[in-house]
Amino acid sequence: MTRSSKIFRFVLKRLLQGIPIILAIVIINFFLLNMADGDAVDVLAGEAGSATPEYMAELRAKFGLDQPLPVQLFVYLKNVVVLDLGYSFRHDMPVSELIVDRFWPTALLMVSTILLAVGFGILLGLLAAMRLNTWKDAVITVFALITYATPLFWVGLMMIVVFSLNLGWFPTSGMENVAAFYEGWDRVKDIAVHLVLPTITLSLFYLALYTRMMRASMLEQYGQDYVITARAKGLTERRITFVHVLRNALLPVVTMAGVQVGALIGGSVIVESVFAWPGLGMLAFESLFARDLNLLLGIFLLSSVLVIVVNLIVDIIYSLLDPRIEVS
Amino acid sequence: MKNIFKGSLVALALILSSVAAKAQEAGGTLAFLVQPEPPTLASYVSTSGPIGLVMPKVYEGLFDYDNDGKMVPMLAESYEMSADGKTVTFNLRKGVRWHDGEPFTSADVKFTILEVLKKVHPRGPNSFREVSRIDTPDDHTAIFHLDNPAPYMMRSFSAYESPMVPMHLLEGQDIKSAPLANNPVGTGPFKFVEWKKGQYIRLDKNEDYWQEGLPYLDRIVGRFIPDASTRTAAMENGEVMYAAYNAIPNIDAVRLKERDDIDVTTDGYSMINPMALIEFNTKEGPFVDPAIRRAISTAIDRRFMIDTIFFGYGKPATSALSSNYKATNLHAEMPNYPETGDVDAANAMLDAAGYARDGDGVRMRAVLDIIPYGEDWRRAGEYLKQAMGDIGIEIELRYEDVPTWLKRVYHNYDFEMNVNYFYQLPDPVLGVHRHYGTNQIRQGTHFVNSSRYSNPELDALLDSGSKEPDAAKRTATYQEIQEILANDMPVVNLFELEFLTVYNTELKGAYGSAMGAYGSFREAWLED
Amino acid sequence: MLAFWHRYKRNRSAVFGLVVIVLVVLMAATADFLYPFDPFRLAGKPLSAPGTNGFLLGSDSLGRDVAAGIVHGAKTSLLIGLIATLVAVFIGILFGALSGYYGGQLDNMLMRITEIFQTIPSFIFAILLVAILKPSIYSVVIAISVVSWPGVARLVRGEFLSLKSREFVQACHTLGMSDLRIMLREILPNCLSPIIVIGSLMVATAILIESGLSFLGLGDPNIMSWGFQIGAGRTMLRSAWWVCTFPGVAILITVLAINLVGEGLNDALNPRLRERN
Amino acid sequence: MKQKLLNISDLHIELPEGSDRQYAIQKVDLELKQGETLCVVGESGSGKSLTARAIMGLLPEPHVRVSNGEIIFNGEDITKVSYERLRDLRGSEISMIFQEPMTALNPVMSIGSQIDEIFRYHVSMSKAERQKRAIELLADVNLPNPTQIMNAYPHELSGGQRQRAMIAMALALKPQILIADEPTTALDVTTQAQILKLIKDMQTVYDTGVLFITHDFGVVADIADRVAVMQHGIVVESGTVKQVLNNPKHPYTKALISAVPSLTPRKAKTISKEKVLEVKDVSKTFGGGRGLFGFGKPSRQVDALKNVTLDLYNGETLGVVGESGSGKSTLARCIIRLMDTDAGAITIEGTQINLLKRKAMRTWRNKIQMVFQDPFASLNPRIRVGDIIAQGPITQGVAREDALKRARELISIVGLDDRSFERYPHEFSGGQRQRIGIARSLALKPEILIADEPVSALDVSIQSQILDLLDDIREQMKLSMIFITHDLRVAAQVCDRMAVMQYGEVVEVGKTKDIFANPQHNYTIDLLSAVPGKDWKGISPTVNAGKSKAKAKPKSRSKTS
Repeated sequence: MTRSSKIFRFVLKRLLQGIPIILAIVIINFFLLNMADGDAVDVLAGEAGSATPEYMAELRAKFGLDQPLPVQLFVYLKNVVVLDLGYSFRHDMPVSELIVDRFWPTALLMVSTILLAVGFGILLGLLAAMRLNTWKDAVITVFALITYATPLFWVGLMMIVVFSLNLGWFPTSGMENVAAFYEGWDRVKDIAVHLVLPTITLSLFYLALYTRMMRASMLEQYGQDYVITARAKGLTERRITFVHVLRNALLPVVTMAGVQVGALIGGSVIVESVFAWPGLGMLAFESLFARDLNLLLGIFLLSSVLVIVVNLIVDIIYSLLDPRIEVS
Repeated sequence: MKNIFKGSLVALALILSSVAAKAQEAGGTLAFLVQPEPPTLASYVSTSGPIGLVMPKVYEGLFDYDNDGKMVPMLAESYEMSADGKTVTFNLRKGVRWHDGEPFTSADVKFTILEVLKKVHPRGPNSFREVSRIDTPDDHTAIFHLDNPAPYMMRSFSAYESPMVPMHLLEGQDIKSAPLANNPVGTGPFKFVEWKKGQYIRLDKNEDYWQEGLPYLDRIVGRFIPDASTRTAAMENGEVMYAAYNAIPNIDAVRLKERDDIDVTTDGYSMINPMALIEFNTKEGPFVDPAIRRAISTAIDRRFMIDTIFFGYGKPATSALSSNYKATNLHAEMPNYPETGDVDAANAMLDAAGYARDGDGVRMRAVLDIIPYGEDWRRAGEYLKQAMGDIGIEIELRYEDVPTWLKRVYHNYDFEMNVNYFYQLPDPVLGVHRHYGTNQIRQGTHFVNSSRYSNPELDALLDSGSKEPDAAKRTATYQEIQEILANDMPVVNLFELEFLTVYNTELKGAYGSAMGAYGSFREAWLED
Repeated sequence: MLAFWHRYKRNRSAVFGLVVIVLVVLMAATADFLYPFDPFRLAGKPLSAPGTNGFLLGSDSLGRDVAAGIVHGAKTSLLIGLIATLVAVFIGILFGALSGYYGGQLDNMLMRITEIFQTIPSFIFAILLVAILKPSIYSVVIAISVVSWPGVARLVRGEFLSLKSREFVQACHTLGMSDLRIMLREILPNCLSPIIVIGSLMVATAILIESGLSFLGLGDPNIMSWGFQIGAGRTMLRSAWWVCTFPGVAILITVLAINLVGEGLNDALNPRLRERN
Repeated sequence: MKQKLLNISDLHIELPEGSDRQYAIQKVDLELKQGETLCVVGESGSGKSLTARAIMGLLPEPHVRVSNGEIIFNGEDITKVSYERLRDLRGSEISMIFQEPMTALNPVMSIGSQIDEIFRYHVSMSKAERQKRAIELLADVNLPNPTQIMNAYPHELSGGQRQRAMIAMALALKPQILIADEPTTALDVTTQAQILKLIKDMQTVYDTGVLFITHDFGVVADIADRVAVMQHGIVVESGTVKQVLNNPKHPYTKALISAVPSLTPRKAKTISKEKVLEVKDVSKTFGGGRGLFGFGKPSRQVDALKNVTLDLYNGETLGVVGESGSGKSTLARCIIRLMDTDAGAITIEGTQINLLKRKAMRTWRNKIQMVFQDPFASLNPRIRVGDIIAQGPITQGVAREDALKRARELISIVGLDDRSFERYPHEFSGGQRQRIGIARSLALKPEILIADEPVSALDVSIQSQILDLLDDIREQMKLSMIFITHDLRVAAQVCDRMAVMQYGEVVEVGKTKDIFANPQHNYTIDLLSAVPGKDWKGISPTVNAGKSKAKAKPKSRSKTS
């Protein structure tokens, strides 16, 4: 079997194995949401101002909320099988459209955050490990801890105050300049500018994790026998650090990055809220309080798929980094 | 009465045309805050606040109302009312077209009132309940036939309350789920372009607007920013220029007011008349006895709540009705509403009623539900907990999400007391009766008589209040109503909210309507 | 124990962290003595700046004493962190131990369940749980535990997997010891160090999650906590910075200290890294 | 006259404050000439490895550092040269190989690139040249298929191959000195013999001076020209190999040498005819199942035991000898029911215990007990020694006081201080811990004792004490014992009979004396001939391994389908 077909089979297998997990997540959340008091119709009617019980009953029938739970679940799952995520009660449009619309901002924020957090985390961890027990190490360690321990919304707001209001470098919020409606490259640039503050805010939180992990991982690898071998071979410390130790030290960090993706989707709620970033987290938050069952289940479904896919990618990257691990 | 209305209409039309003739600066995009993001854009199905911020720019009503409450002709140029008040003839504006090019006719009016508003609008069935038939002798005349006189109906023709919708896009469909909801086609100064969920709604100038030269703005964008502090920052940064309905928290509004480029107004809410209040469960639980409810009303320092929670914006309630009804002589000050609270009197009332304190100084324990519409109400709940603690009522606060709370209060009646606020609207029939009438005990319907207070004497008074055409008699009726309510207190009114509109001073011409932010913005323009 | 302390105190920042935590705990323990009144009491002029009107750290919009809130809130925040962690660690040990010890189908099943909980976006899931269970200190604790245990389960499983093949465990089998006894008495004590380390860090995370939930308005409205103070003060950060900055700093310092202690414990309990720290 | 390469004089290495002693090594004088092999011998903690590292400048500074003395290499004092110069020397003039080639090689780099680095950092050669040279090197160290091995990763090679690759790397630039730090300790005895030969061969080719660190006097006897014996950081004796091995002066050296078990089998006891344990046609297969969560591919199947048949007679010590992977430990674990057998019968007193359910097996635990290999891993670090020993009887239902009383007795029987009772395992040395392990296994008064490599983790002087102890106990308690070992010297000293295992099969069984004198199976012959130092402290001249070619059929080869 060639390597690529091996990877293909591995991917296929893992995706198949993800299906029961995703189903379980959908079912758990379905029942949890139905345990909650009130439904989408209550919210819609409450927002509309006033609605008669007859009207609400009519709405329930329209949404299928008058059916017994197992029937509702069955209908939902049946639709999911053909990739139909149903209709959002609240937004009055197909869930898949809504989710796809909000997926790209989420993906953008996620990818940029991970790149920044992992990149800087690795860099800082590396630096701290190389300058072990010096003031640089101490500063990096304390910096990482402080960014981790400071409440996210506070960091976000301070970012806005400093970089938007005082310095005027970045817009306060949103994803696009709504006065201009740029197109083409200007739009890309515009979105990039809007992306800066939320990305920095969110990655500061995760930065700590990667920094500490990278530092510990580097230290552990420095203590391995192969480092002594490398020294005994007369290699420079530079080569030992960047070629021998770094690659080995990256392995746990890569794993961690995969694990974090799930947390990131949910963890971005606060940042999305502060920066009015139109991501899935905020959508999930709103749909929860609107009891928009289909939409929320759709989001859980998509993010679970996302987590599984990202973990898969991480595993493949891992297998490329570590010859001991074979995908199969 | 008919003549007064007609005369003022002509005068206003003159003023309007002169305003329009003035050379304003045309062009530019106005970004304003829409908080929260609306669930849909079907303003003919939902009166949800954020829909009201957006849709009056797209749909129009027959009339608008200026800051003095006077009617301003919009899709109707004028109207005549018969002497018995049972026939109203509207003369519709000619040459108005929907955004898709179809002409606007009396058939649209008839369809909108009878098939849409009377059937699926939350308040329409009430506003137009007396309308039994509408005749359309020609395309530009609509004659409303009423079973009884309905003076309050004439206050309900704004674009927000009663938007005129295109018959040709709704007829024969299920109105609640018709695609028009999210692709609105109106007659208004702005056309709907796009709704980016989680980001903004974009409206572009209607080039074919019926009034020559309007609107001034090229574009209006309603932005959604979930976090209050960020909204303030966006305002400060000039990224948005207009924020109504307390989208900017009062504490920030007070601060921003000091800036040269930002101003704050309480205008534009006179048709809303919001009232903060506590609803009690009068059927079961600790608050069945009106004496306790009176004592609670007496103990509360309304001034403190206004000053600390809303930073001075608001008026202490002095009766069951808003003091804004003074304009129509319906409001009367009542006892048991001391402005700064009277704890001693309240304690005396409870002592007299026989509620003794136990060893911990507690007379009774209760759960206070809080309306889940933001931090201010949590603060209100926290204050009330302390205030009621002072008169020996130990409170546990309960803060649940919207659906849970709605279900608990209006469906299950599983509550003891509930902090809430109601829009009293321009007339008590529209906004106040729903709170007290026996016929308003409608399980499962939101924002009606959840106290389940039932008093035949009051029911009779409410009924005559809604039908009485004579102003003096109406005043007397409502005097009596307020006396009964001040004594029974099924609902303790706390204070009249004053919503704030924070705006950038570059934005001009957006403040002439009594509808305020629910107005059309057709005359709004930006100064460089 | 003494040797452990000796190793621990070599890490100066860990000692600093410990001192801070002891102070916070002391503060929480003496809250009723320092500020004998209800922290929700309207104690004076609203929005007094720190140091004015007799408020050490200022007062909030209703005139509540921020310092009193911090002192009383310490108790809540620490308790939430501690109890949520204990529950999560308990569930994690249960799953991880059974999984690692027995392996096979049981392991397969339990790890699938763990995977499910790791795949669900955790913060949203926590929000969902609190919303469904109604905001209260209990639901917050439950939500935090439910989203935190999978990490412990994986750790414990790994430890059990490696320890169960150790010779001393095999020796117990040859003595005819029961599985329960081997798990509880022989294996568990030997994986306590990593559990303590991960647990200490989870306390910090739990405090952060609590503040995040409170920020979104999902805290318990009847109990003073740092998260509550932040939630109540966040809209006035620009006008009255002290209302939510001080509780924020309290969280910062506590989380920081717990992390330092966690790292100190790690160094002291994990002799492999001892030499380099 | 060979040139003097290295001259170490008055070397002191200081340990960090708070250590149990101030100097790791002190007053060490050593010298090494071209083409010569100097063996530094000592037990663990003697400072021999640190000495080697000091020569490479590889001490974990600043905690551990050279505080006095000099290391002169070609006129240069290595302790004083600049870091740059030191780096120049490493790998090109002085190179080093280590005990565990698995961890000494970078797991994520291919063998080729790890060799390539040496060239890149020391000489300027084109890429193709470097490649060619590396392949040549791999061929030189007798690695099969060098081109393929260039692209292989360490985990894809066997232990012996890895060590060959390490040697190739170390000899890449024809260094003047090769430091070998226990390079064969982790290897099987046959592989060890090959690696030792390889080092010797390479040394002849390149005329390298080899500093060979080892604890094994057998190895010393085979390869050393000169020997230095270290104890507690001091060189207690040095001289030519003949002088030191055959005529040791220092009492420590004498003790060490006398502790090395002789290859001459001891006198066998008369063996009873009564079988206490019968193992018949036992098979065990590993793998074949799926990995965790069914994610992995079906793992490779390994036949760990193939139709093993053995009997244990009352009162005898049966040795089970073999290299790693031979299945000897699996056999032990199957007998004591730590593992389930796939087929066959293990019978004690007429009961087939390999079929008993866990609960039913519990009562049989009294009969059969085990002593484990690793004294550090076999005692729970969180439990007091007294409790560790008493655990068994308590589990079997003995009253706690009685069990503790018995534990105290056992502690004195195995030669430990009474105060040990309250202590934790980490307060003891390896030998003492092994005594505790023995006490634990005796607490149930077993009739059969399985000892799984009980001395292989111990220093040689401790080894002999533990072996003596086991012997005493066996006598005293009338035990029958299965003794698993890879070390033929040990087997010779303790076993009455022995079984030789290879690839899960018993290839030869017989009286120890007979097997040593006249091995039948080729593998046995190989094993015997690979024992290091057999010419020095070897088997009496009767043995001439390699001569007898007759291949004995393993007993009971009746293969079930």
